[in-house]
Amino acid sequence: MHLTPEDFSAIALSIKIAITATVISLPVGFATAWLMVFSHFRGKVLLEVLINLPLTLPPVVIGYFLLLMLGRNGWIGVFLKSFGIELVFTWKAAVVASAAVGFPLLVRSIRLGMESIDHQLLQASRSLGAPWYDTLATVILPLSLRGMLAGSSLMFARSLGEFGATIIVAGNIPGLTQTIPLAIYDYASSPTGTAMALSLCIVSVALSVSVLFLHEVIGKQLEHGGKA
Amino acid sequence: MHLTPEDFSAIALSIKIAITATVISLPVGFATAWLMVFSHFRGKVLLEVLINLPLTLPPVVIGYFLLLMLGRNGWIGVFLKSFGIELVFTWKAAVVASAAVGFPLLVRSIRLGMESIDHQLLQASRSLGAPWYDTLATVILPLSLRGMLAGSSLMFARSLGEFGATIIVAGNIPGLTQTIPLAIYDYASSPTGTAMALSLCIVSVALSVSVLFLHEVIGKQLEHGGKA
Amino acid sequence: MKLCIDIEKRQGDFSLALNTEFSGERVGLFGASGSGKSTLVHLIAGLIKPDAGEIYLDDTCLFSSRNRIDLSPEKRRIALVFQQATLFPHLGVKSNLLYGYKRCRPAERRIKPEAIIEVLNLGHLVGRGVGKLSGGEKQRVALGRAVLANPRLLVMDEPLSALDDSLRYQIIPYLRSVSAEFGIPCLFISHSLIEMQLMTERVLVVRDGRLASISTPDELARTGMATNPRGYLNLLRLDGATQKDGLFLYPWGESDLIISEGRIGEESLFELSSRDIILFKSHPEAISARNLLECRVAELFDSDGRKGIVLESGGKTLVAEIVRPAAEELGIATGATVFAAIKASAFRRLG
Amino acid sequence: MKLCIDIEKRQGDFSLALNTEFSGERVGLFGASGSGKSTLVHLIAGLIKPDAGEIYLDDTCLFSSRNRIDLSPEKRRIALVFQQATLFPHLGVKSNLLYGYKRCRPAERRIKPEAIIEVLNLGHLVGRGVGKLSGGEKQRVALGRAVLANPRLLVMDEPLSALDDSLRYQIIPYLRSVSAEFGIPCLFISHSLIEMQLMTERVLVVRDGRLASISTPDELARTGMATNPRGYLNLLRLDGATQKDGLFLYPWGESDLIISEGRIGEESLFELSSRDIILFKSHPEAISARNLLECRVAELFDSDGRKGIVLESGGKTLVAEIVRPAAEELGIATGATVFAAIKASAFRRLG
Amino acid sequence: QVSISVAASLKDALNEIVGVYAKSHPGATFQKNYAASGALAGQIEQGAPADLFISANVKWMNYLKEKNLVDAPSIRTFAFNDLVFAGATSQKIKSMNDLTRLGKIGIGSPKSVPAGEYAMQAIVKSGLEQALAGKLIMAKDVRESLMYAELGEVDGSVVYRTDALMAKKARILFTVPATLYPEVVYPVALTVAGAKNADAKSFHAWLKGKEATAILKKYGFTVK
Ligand SMILES: Nc1ncnc2c1ncn2[C@@H]1O[C@H](COP(=O)(O)OP(=O)(O)OP(=O)(O)O)[C@@H](O)[C@H]1O
Ligand SMILES: Nc1ncnc2c1ncn2[C@@H]1O[C@H](COP(=O)(O)OP(=O)(O)OP(=O)(O)O)[C@@H](O)[C@H]1O
Ligand SMILES: [Mg+2]
Ligand SMILES: [Mg+2]
Repeated sequence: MHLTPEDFSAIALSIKIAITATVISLPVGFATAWLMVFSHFRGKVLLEVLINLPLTLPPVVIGYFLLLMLGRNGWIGVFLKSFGIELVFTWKAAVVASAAVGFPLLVRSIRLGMESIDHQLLQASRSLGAPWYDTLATVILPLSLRGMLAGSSLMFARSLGEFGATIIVAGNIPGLTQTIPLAIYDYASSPTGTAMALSLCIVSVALSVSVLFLHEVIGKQLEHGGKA
Repeated sequence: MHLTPEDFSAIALSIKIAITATVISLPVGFATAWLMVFSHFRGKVLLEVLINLPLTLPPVVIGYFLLLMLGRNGWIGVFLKSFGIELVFTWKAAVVASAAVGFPLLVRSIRLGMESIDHQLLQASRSLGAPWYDTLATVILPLSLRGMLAGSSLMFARSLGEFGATIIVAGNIPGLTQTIPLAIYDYASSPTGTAMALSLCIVSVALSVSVLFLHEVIGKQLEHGGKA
Repeated sequence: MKLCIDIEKRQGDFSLALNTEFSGERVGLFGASGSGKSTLVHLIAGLIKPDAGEIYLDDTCLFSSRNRIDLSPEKRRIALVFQQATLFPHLGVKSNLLYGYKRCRPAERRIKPEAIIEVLNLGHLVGRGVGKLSGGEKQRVALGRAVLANPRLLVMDEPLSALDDSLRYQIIPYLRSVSAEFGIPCLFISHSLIEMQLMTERVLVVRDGRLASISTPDELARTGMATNPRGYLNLLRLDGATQKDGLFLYPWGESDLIISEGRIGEESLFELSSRDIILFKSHPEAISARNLLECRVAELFDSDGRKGIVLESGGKTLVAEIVRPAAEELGIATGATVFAAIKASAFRRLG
Repeated sequence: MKLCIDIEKRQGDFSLALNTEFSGERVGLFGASGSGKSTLVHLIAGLIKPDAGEIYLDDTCLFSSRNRIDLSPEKRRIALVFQQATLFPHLGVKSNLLYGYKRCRPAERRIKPEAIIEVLNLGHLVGRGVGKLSGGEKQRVALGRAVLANPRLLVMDEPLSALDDSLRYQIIPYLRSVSAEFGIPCLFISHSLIEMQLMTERVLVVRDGRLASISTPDELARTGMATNPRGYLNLLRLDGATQKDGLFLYPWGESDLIISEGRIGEESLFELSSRDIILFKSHPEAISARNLLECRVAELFDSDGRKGIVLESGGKTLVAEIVRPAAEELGIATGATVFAAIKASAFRRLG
Repeated sequence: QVSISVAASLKDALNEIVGVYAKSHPGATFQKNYAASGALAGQIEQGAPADLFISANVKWMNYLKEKNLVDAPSIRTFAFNDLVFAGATSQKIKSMNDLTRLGKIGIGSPKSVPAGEYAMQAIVKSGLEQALAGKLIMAKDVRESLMYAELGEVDGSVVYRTDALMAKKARILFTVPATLYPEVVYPVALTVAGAKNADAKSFHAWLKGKEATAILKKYGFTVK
């Protein structure tokens, strides 16, 4: 197994993107799950549909949508441009793509955890003088940690494998936006590159396996912990 | 929104593939989840890694692996061929691709449900005279239904969006193996096809949304039911 | 505390409609399962919203559909203790205890953690995780947590039902002393007459979401004497014990009560079942029961085939219970003198 | 049933090592929390595996590390009732009841569902879902389910602990009648002396994973008389009642017992606390207690500062309890004659 | 710095060309982006940084031209390619008509892959449309089509000569007659942004030169 410097930069970039996407999505995912579980509002169905879109649509389509929105003429793109931020064709775009694709998985995991929180705990917290946001931070959040952990490990793994959406919004620029899957794609498209492609696959698998196990260990600790 | 007959056949095929993949994977997913939750054996870690592989690897790579295994010279392909079964470039290959990609999501959902089964129920069942397989069928299975439901809705949605692996093992043959995502890809590849691509996207989303809701309804019923 | 309630609430098939006003430091809420007790306190605490009406606690408007007021639960300062302890599983005993205290304005922090830890005997638990407590310890922590929030009203919804009998009576003294020592008004829900008697001064009886009556626990206990497995429970608050032959002598009325387990130098509360009193027309000789009290029959009442007899001695009263044939045979009538025999071990010390 | 056990088992810090042999139809397992009672029955039922040793039930080898035998739980035919009812939540009451029955070989189906539904009074529940049962009903269904598996041994691990007091005594008669009417040997675990007395003939006392002693429930009850809140419980199986003045007269020893709540024409079991008996040296006059029995002191025993007095009348015995000063004052000694006063309402009918 | 967006099929050739150019022009640095032509066009439309665009067909170049996203005067043909039939089959396949003897035949998906579109046109023109119906396996791109041939999943695939040359197992069995399909053209153009970038302009000009042409030929492209 021999990796070129370009491969190493793809690996580093993939990790960076997967971590960033996960870290950024966690609070949003938490908030979304909270909305879905604990509040009743009009348009909840719409939100549900929206969140699950990226699951159903081919990643390429998601990539196009993102490109349309974040691009030069897209409304988010124009908005960000006014702050001097350009996303398209940078690693940040890859983060957005990974986040979009992994988001439904993340929200689902967090929801499963939240749904099992005893409502009486929330009532107790409120009646002990905690405003809703306080309850959110001091009861719901800590009790959702396991779900968030499971969700973020799923999301991290999914990010590592994201190809279709990323190549469209972020491009396939070695050293800049070329992640492991894109590098694999490059290698695999020439018959001489299969061995190299395989090496990268192994790296990718090793990475996600270590994350899965790390999270399992943390999860076990959370279970046994329960602060003294 | 105007759909051609080819589009309709793509839609029908997608549904057929998603349903078949889900239905076939359910028992396997259940058995796998059961192994992971209730038994201790060597190589459990390996199984865990294997199951989660498709999550981490780019779908194209998975497609490539599947092609290598199922193809004319692949060991599974050769084995099946001796029974006169050819998978590659048929809709069945698309089923395999969808199943592989959705499997980790399915297993995870079922596991979450199984892990919450009270062990005393299993002990009760055994001590009442049920051999392990009887307990599996009459206690674990019915109590895992919710997780299986959630998992299969995830898997169904994921199947509807599967592109990368499917196009490699099944080809993109209109009327035969062209699913919705492949049709979308075809449309989107020409500058004039965007409107058509969009129509298919909407169909795809509508499909998965209805499945999500159907499952939510069944889930609610399961919860309130508890046979009389 | 003074509560003015005039509310309506529909929940599925069940409807609750109450219009009442009551005050008192320890008020009970009594009623069959499903009569709406929990619903009512959830409404008062702001955890569910009435369909219409008004709720006033002392002079504060908690809810008024007319004036569009709906104070959020954290602003009502009504602490709840539920049937299950509902401790925060991710926090330790100490953090659980202080949860409400930290959220209380410093000016309103009348009750200090040290005091509660002392009263509820939680000292040795403070360093633990909540998963490692027994049922009774959990409920004590939940109680401490509620009290430390320094609430204006403490609502206890069957706080003892999930506990077994021995734990229940271990905790009752804690409940009482919390309410008494810290002067927190309590609203106490229970199915148990005994708990009502021990815990409250005044009881709202609820039936099918409507107020059936406002009564006293004593009246309720008298009515229920025959059907209750332990009869009518006399509560005796005694002090000034002296010790003799390993037994305790407490002055009571015109004589002394002899009790197996007492405490020297502190006031104790004892419970004595009406069924543990045997009455004699004339003074018996050589009896194993340590107490033989000469009493006057102050009052007689009926409860479902049994006779309740209120015995009086030096201004103190005890309720004894006898079957009707015995009442006739002994010729018991108001004003008669009888001798009441009570074993020293019949008194149960509650705290 | 005859059980031969010689096993060792380590579980974390805890180790269990037992080597004993005992037989009996209703055997108790008594011991402090954490002493290894549940571990032991799990080992016997095959739900966990001993590290080494042998277990024989009657003549069947359930486990033998030497002969490499480890019968799977379903083949041992040992039914369990746990502290929580553990009913299958996805099945209705009926399917739960029949779960074990269906899995029992037709030849071994001695007990029929109809009989159990009758005995456990489950008729009106059969059509329901298990989510809609109260705690006591659940435990009755769990018991019925276990018995209908027609087991060789019925193991009950604190089947009553999760229930409140009134439910507990509602269920005990069911437990007894199941064991008696259907002749199923029982192994009964409890922390409660009273339950032991009511349920078993012989008790294994376990301490720290070791056998401390094999005793009878009566011995255990005598030793625990002073510390138990209800003293020593006398169990009286009475029959042949006649009714008079709304009370029931049961022949007992040389006289009659007068009891508030009895049944005409059927045998009933009553419980009477040792603390509900008051002793007189000479016959008192005009007493409210309906029973005044002339008895002989057959035996005296000590329990932690109290005197236990075994009263005998016509071959029947009752244990009364008095404080030591009373014993001295009354001059009670073996052979003496005393009068025992007992209120008609002091007897609790168990079933 | 020059950002180039290049059709994926030119990846190896362009990598070498850029390498040679960078050696003789030490100041120039390149940002290479290889993907499908349509994806690249979409990216350029949405403002992705690109100075030079090489498409695998005229369609996407025209699309950008209509939107005024490329510098129209700079559009010119970069290279030509031929369609060949390549496969690892042992049968003697010498012409289009021989294809009917085969089992499965790989082509690019006619709707989305230019090579597939050309292959389909050639099949139709030779009157084999009926005879080959049901034998055609549509791939996502030419490389995938070739991969099928390499793995033996199809008996052979209609692919570009340049791709076929890189194959290990599959051999070129015959060249599809040029009369059966339109000329395969790779147009190149500077984008509007690229037209203002001196480095890009000089690279665009240099691509016409001998060194670039030689490399293209080495990879099997034709340059006229
Ligand atoms: N969320 C709800 N939706 C519909 N009905 C409800 C809801 N919550 C409670 N109820 C019904 O309201 C009635 C009153 O319930 P509530 O819990 O107040 O009774 P309770 O007096 O506290 O009973 P218990 O003594 O058993 O606790 C019951 O009939 C119950 O079924
Ligand atoms: N799986 C386990 N791993 C380690 N230790 C265990 C395990 N299960 C039980 N123990 C320990 O074994 C000891 C005996 O437990 P067991 O449940 O048999 O006690 P018990 O007598 O049934 O107590 P209780 O009356 O509270 O039910 C305890 O100290 C317990 O902590
Ligand atoms: Mg309630
Ligand atoms: Mg136990």
